[in-house]
Amino acid sequence: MANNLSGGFKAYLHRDLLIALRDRGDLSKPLMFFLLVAVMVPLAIAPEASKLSAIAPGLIWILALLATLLSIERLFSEDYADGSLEQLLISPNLLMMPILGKITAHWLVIGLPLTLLSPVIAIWFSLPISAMVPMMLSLALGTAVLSLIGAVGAALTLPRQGGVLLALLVMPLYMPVLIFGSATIQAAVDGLNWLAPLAMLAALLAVAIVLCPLAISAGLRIAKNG
Amino acid sequence: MANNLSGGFKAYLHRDLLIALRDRGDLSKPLMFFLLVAVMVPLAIAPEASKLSAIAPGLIWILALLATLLSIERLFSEDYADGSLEQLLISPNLLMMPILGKITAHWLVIGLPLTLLSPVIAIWFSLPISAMVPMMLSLALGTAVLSLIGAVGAALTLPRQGGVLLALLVMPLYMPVLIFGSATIQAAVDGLNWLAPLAMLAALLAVAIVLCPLAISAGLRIAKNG
Amino acid sequence: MPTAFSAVFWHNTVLIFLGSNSPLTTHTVLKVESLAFERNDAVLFQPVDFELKAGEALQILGVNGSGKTTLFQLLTAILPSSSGQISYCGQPLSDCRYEYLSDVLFIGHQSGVKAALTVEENLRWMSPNNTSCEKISAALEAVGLSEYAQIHCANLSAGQKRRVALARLMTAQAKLWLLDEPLTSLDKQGVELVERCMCQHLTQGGAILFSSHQDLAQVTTRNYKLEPVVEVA
Amino acid sequence: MPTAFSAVFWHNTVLIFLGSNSPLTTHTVLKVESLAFERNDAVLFQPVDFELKAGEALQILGVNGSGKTTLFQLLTAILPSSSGQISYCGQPLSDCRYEYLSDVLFIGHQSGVKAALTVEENLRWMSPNNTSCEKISAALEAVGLSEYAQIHCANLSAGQKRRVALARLMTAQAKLWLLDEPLTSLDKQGVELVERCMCQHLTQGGAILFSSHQDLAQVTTRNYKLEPVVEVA
Amino acid sequence: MNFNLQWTWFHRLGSPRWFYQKTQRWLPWLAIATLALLVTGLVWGLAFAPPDAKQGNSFRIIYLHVPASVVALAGYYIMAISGAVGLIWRIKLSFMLMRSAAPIGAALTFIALVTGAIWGKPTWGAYWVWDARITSMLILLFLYFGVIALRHTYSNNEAADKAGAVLSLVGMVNVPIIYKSVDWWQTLHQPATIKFTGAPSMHPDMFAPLVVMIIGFYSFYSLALILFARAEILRREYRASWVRQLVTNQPAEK
Ligand code: HEM
Ligand SMILES: Nc1ncnc2c1ncn2[C@@H]1O[C@H](COP(=O)(O)OP(=O)(O)OP(=O)(O)O)[C@@H](O)[C@H]1O
Ligand SMILES: Nc1ncnc2c1ncn2[C@@H]1O[C@H](COP(=O)(O)OP(=O)(O)OP(=O)(O)O)[C@@H](O)[C@H]1O
Ligand SMILES: [Mg+2]
Ligand SMILES: [Mg+2]
Repeated sequence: MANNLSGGFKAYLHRDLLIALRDRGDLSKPLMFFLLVAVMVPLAIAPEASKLSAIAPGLIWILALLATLLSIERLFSEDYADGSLEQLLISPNLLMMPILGKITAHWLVIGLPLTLLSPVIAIWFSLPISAMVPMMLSLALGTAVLSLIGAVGAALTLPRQGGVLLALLVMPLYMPVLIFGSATIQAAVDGLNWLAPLAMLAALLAVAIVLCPLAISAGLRIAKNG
Repeated sequence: MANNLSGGFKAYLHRDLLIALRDRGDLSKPLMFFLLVAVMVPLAIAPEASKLSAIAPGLIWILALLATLLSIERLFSEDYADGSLEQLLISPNLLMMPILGKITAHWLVIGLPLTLLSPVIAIWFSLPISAMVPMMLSLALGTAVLSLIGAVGAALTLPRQGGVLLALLVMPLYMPVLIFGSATIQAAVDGLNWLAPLAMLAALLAVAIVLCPLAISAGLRIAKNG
Repeated sequence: MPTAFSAVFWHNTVLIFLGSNSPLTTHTVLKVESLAFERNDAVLFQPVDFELKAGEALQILGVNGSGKTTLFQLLTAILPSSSGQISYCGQPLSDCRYEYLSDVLFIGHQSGVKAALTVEENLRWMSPNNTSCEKISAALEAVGLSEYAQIHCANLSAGQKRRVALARLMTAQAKLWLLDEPLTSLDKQGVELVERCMCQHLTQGGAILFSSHQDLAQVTTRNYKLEPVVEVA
Repeated sequence: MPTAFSAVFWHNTVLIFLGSNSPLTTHTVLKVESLAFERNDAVLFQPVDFELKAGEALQILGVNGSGKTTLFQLLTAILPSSSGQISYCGQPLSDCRYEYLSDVLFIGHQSGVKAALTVEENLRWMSPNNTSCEKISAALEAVGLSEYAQIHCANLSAGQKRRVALARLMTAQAKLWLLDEPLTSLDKQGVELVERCMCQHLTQGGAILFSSHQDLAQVTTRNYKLEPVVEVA
Repeated sequence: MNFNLQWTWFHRLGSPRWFYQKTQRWLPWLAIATLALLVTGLVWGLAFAPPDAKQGNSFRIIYLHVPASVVALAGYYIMAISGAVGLIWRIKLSFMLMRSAAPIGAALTFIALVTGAIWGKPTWGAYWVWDARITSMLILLFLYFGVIALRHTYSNNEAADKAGAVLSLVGMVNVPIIYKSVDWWQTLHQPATIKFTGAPSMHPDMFAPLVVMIIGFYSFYSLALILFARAEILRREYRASWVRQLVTNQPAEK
């Protein structure tokens, strides 16, 4: 029984990864998006290196945020439409476990590749090499928080399938991640102590891992009754 | 018969507006998104007025682009899922007419409100008052082009329901709009002639109105066979 | 119930009379000649040949996956056929596409009901432009949804949603009905209702092509079975 | 056909024998007492009371919109009930939620089939963890999809999709089956197949609660009709 | 049962009918108090308080700005807590209070932003400055908007209530985090070119009317909340016999 209660994590992680890999492009898409927006920014804003590197820390974080937001919408909406959400809700596990499995899969498909890709953008925007490690650490932690918070919004907006409403709900909650995330990179660029904001991100992640699954399971049940 | 061939525009325009108005919040949501992202930028990037107003023209355009992108995804995907796309495809009209109706509805719900709201953001980012009129004109024309091009992407990605793939397809096509749009505002800020880039936007719109519906109707048929 | 039955019986009698004794009044509405469809170079069913006359209801039979839905999509030109010919009232489809489409009512597996609109708005939207309010509410009454007229379709049960789509049978002005499993999710009264509608349409000189896994013996004039392609090893 | 029929006949005979003559072996699996559900303060159906014993198949009847699907969602605790009590093997549901859920197999209107996965992956995913490969391919064989094992479910016909979901009947290890209109989109062989599965489950001491607008007289032990609430003006 | 006996007061408290009838009696008094406080505060503040040494008379907008800001912030907690009470004890009334609190809170936040911006022009020379407190106030406005927008997503009242409650609870956890992070963000960068010139140590003659105004705004808030909640009760309980009698003005049957 105990086994059963904690179960479902691996099963859902595996299934969602399989689905993401199935349309083979899926893994490369968030990366492409990340890169594309990164290309558009110098086009829209004057491309002087000094200007770009000044806004780079913030920009990288805004991009990460948008990539998460664009993709999190489908976390539950497909399951809702094809009926497999009902199966999730009646699985004899603690509801949190499958949910965390799905979120982990989302992070592996979106957050992790973004993190690994970020050095390219850093070079593009002439960020100093010394800022690479803090940048990647902050992205790894921060995108996980973004996935968790985004999933709350995705669950609550299920009956209408997100889009801009999801963005509206989730964006204000994303603020702290954005601030601490870009502060980490900025501090590293300025040669200040970047461990403090990074620790804040880690703290946010800890809080989110505990609280978000609760809100999500409540949200999913409510949405079925919507 | 002639009447029939050109028909469908009004019917679909009306229906889609009705659906958008149905959840009463829907009209305000894209605006909220626009405003929210505008809030996040100063949070992520240093909030000094001088820095902000330097990047403002480009930023406003990137925001408009993202708001369109987030919402265009649902232009056909819901119709596809509930079967009303089949009904659209077999309506005894020129396929373009219903399609243009749907796109016009999208622009009225997203592009137009964004245009009307943009002065708020301009004040936030301390843009000069003299740039207001060119900014609003460029947004009005440009968002229409964005809706048209976005609809092509939405049609082509139908069986897989967009998300990041849609962004990937559409972003490169958005480049010219972005460039001429932000150039219009920048020229107005710098006191240069902003009519030239604005005229380019108008030309883009004319081309898009002619070509995009063709691409969309082809795309929709292909998607049904996907 | 007895009324419904006698109505059906009477309609069918008229139908048989018209159909068999006065060939002049019944012209061929739809003619399909060796129609075939390939996906990824695999042929789906054996070439289809049939003729549908005014006043006839032809049932398409076939096991799950035999290609009934695909056939309907070929007939509405949603999918392009690989070979063969479809003609409407004697003209090939490509020559009279818009006339044909304005004479066709198609209800597929997914019924095209918009979840965000109310029942009434949906029916109005899916009916011809000039449909009067009385006709719409009569149709809703007939499918048993008059109480639900102002309810959003997202909040309907499966069968109620199907009934919204089927209310079109009463507002449409199409000669040719293409119905892909119209009876899905319907309860017994719903099935009877559809049968009644179909009979009436036939007596008015309409033609019906439909697929169903249930028998609609009272309505069906003929049936056509889709056969799988036998692979030659 | 004759084989299938005699099998069904035999099973039912055994069932009647077990059900009526040896009350000791059949215990109550599911007991529902004055269960009610409200949405926006409107009561949906008259309070539901029934008992389901091992070896019994109870058919829920009711017109479109009477609340059958809602009842299934109450019984799986997807929706919260407004009043009344559900108990499983004598215990209230709230006390044995996880035991109950691990004994239940629920197939709803939407079958939970993932379009992006292949038929085989879907079945594996929806079956218990320890299901052997042989069992999975036997189940696919039984529902007639062995040729489609590697096909993505997005490319299946409506009936084939339903068959993927129904293949779970052969791999699941649940005592209680809750089937909401299992026969939707199925052709005649499909319906027979489901009947056979259900009979077998009953003879093995399982219990079935299902809804359908079609008659499954060979399987159904009893039925329960959902009645609308009559408003007191 | 014993449990029930002990908790009857609690359930009575949660009964919309009880609330509707009780507040009927409070309403006039509350309205009078609100009006008296607001008029006193405004007249005192606008006409009699001494002008500010640096800002002259433009500072007088403080008598709208500060009360609106303070009550807008408190309003979020009132909304979230009534949502939580509704979720935990399944009390319909507290969901109704939550629903009513959202638009009022949003309106007050909006007033705070607008008065602040108007004040900003003479003091900072710009309508808007990216200051920590101002920014977090803007985010608060969006949190309110989220709760309002979510409600239209659900057709089922109960589901809409619960979803709104979950969202406002998530928001409640986040409000301090947002506030802290924004505050911190401000100190990390070099300070903005134009400084936020609040006057924490105020002359008592200026301060007293401010206190009156804050109390006045709180009582205005309560008044508005009760009125909104009463309208919500009528809308939601329209099937209940007591509401029908009330609306059709028939005498109660029993
Ligand atoms: C849109 C712009 C503004 C916003 C959003 C805003 C927001 C706020 C908020 C939320 C509070 C209450 C803080 C608390 O409860 O502790 C407050 C208080 C106050 N604000 Fe503003 N404010 C704005 C502009 C201004 C301006 C331009 C001034 C004057 C220069 C100003 C002066 C004050 C003062 C004096 C207080 C009370 C002192 C205190 O509690 O610390 N505000 N404001
Ligand atoms: N999400 C929802 N919100 C509000 N009302 C709903 C919702 N879903 C269903 N209903 C209503 O509840 C009633 C029962 O619906 P339900 O789906 O349980 O019926 P059913 O018996 O399964 O019907 P069918 O035979 O058509 O499947 C219907 O009147 C329907 O309008
Ligand atoms: N989009 C698609 N891509 C590839 N193959 C498809 C697609 N849609 C259907 N098929 C295949 O085409 C065949 C016919 O499907 P179709 O939906 O026409 O069957 P059907 O006769 O309507 O079956 P049912 O009775 O189940 O509705 C099936 O074998 C199916 O696997
Ligand atoms: Mg089919
Ligand atoms: Mg149902």
